[in-house]
Amino acid sequence: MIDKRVGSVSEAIQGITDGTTLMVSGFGGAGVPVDLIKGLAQSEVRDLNIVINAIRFLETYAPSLFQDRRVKSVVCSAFRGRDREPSNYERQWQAGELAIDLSPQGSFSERIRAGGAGIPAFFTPTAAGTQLAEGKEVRDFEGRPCILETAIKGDFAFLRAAEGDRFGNLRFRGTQANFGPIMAMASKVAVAEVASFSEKPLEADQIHLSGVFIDRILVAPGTGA
Amino acid sequence: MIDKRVGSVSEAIQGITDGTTLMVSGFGGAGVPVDLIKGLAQSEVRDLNIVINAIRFLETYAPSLFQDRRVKSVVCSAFRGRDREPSNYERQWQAGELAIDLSPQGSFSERIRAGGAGIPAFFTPTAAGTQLAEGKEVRDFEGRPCILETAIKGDFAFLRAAEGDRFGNLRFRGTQANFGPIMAMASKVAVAEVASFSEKPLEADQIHLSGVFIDRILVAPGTGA
Amino acid sequence: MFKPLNRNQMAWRAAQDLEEGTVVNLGMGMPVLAASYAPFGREIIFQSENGIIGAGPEASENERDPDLVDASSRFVTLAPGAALIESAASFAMIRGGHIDVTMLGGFEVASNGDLANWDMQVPNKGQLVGGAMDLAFGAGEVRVIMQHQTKDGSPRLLNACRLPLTAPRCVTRIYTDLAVVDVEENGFLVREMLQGMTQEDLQSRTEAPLAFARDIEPLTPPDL
Amino acid sequence: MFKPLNRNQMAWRAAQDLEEGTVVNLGMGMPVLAASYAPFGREIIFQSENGIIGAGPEASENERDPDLVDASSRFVTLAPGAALIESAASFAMIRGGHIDVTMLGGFEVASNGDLANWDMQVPNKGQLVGGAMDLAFGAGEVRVIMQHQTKDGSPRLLNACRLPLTAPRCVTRIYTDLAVVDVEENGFLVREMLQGMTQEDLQSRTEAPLAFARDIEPLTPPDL
Repeated sequence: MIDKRVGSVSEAIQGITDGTTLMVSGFGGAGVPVDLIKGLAQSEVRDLNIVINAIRFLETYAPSLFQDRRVKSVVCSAFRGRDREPSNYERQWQAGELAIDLSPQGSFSERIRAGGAGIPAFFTPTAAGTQLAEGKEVRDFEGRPCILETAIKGDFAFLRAAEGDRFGNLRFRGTQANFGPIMAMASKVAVAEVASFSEKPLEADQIHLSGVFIDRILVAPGTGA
Repeated sequence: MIDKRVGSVSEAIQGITDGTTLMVSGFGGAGVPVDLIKGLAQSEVRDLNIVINAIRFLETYAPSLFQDRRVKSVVCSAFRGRDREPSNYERQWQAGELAIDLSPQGSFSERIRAGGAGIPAFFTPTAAGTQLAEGKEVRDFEGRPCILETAIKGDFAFLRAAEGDRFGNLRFRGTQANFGPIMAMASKVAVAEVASFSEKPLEADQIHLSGVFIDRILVAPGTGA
Repeated sequence: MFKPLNRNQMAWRAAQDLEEGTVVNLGMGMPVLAASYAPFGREIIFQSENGIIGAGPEASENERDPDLVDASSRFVTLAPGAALIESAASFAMIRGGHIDVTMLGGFEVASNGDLANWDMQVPNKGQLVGGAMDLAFGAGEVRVIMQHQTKDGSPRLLNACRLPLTAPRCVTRIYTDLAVVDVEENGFLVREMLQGMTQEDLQSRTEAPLAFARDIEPLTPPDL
Repeated sequence: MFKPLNRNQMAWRAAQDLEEGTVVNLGMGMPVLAASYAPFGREIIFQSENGIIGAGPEASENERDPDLVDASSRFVTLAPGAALIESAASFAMIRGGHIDVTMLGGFEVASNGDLANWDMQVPNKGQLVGGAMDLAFGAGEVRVIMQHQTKDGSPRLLNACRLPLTAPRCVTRIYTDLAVVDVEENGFLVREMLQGMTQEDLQSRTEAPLAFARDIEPLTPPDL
């Protein structure tokens, strides 16, 4: 019988090694896989490539990742630190120790979707003619310059949902979904932490993301953001 | 107050003129906007460009469109007639009177999604090296040949759902959704026929397609396929 | 003498132009304030790019739900008929032209409609683009709410942007603390201006040349 | 002498190879029959490209719901834990590599794994590609169920396909009415063969050269 539950955070993050590309969902505190992020911080993996909309909240929950220089590169739409003083990751970026691929949030999302949908690259007008288009192929469509953006894929994805079942099916509350579904689809191993586990399979009209995209379910009731 | 209901089929299809590009949803009888298709057949518009997965069911509900040579071109994944004898549209295609753009169903879907999502073109491996890639740009990604597919947009879209509200929000049953959401997004005017109308706005967890993508709602309870 | 609008008044003025039934995305800061000042009874659908179509007012203390936030990370409510979507669908909506109007903050707007609102080039600080470019490129109309001048008195309505662009030729209207300015084919056209202010007063605070509408109106917000 | 498998038996044989927990898409005809013959109690997730993840058995007369059909346009049921999606999401799943195995009908398979299964080039008839190419290009594994020969006795396991390709080098295994044949680096390798049949019998019905596994097994389906 299919049952994707794992019993512990360490089991949930098993297989993440030095050099892993990890996608992390969450926006404004909603859908943030806090337990998984904290578990990652407690591991000793290094040279991580992180795909995350805003680096800031990774530092909030896992400051040691940057203190100990364990992140090698980040793809994101925001890497400005919260404070006036530069954060650890801003310092590392300035020192050339941390590579940043900054994408408009829509290109970021669409690149991840493309990664999960078998689309290696697509054209978009967004960012054409701006600094963020530098070095990118440009082509006109319907008289409008567009740039070629490439897919992003991950080895692992972390996301959070309100409820899950043994198939890995997920139900999100409010704005929890955000980058979770596309990151799960774009990654080889998708790990979802859920506030509650349903012993009965979720009904079709409750499922926001099918369990076929989820490999592990961690029940983490109280600690989620 | 927003209220997208229209009172009749003729009001629902108002604005469709000679040369209109019309997208029609439906698969295997589910989500087929039968009343709208029949209404279209009763109008006198010509030179239609139709975007539909399988031409066959358009002919089933609106044979006059082909009898009277009112369709100029079709984008589809299937244009084989049901019977051994060639259908009207097969004859017209052979005579060069009907232009056919045949796409794999996934490319068809993704091209329509692209049309609604502001993506003018994308690369895909599907069909590379086959007859359906002829004349298309080829480029290798990760060592795999991919072809460039372009977006499809429509002037109008027809789709069917189980329930709608005054905002145009839709709830689908079973496999009714199929091409409806992407066609609604890819078209300037999206018309949904619904089996029932909810006087109260649908709840967020009942909505499969937001009403922002729907322009008109036609209540057509009993006649849907 | 004249009294510049405060932030609430600027948001109020911008909100008056939002029409019944339109789909609107509001950027952080003053733009998001505008939602509170939309004329009573007018149904406007506020999209928030983290996944809300139909955001309602900010949540009161006891309505707060940590799982329901808007793109400004505020706890919000849902308006009747609201839908919830994931990020790729949300940006497909934005980039596919399904937002009628976006109102964004701005650092600089050029007289050809170029917008700079994402990178202030603060030394030693990282960048944050978020959804600004997607909105500026994808929305049907881009309106900007910003102070007419910087804190140190430099103009923000320029002949050409100095900061990195968000998108070229996208802005249609600017709401400042002094005026309402449209971006027309030939450059800036002042539609409304504070009472007590002269055309020279406004031009002296603006780098690019200003034209003034024949039917120019006084900018008279309520006390807010 | 030997007795070729009937359609049910071919579907049965193919079904035996579907593993617990895998995600499987079944093409029209014999492939979709296979769902009925999966070993009892094995949880297999059947995807149907019109929008079902987790299709259950075909609906009985009084279970029929006109709004719930599979990609073969059959009235179906939902398995526990099933989800429903729209077409772009369904093909994103297929093309993104989230189908472990697809079983498709075939007209021809070449010894390099090329598949032709969409265009028989019938004069005066239109074409139908449907989801075949997306599945053949996108699925983790492509298995084909087809008669070993055409009705007029021509071979279908060929040196090179004559009909238009569905996808190049995609097929890993073929279930025919006579044998189970893998597509290996060097060409066809027969894994199972009808009892009473000789290697020469099978080769004479096959255009491309066949290799035979050392541990070749008899192909012995139940009566169905």
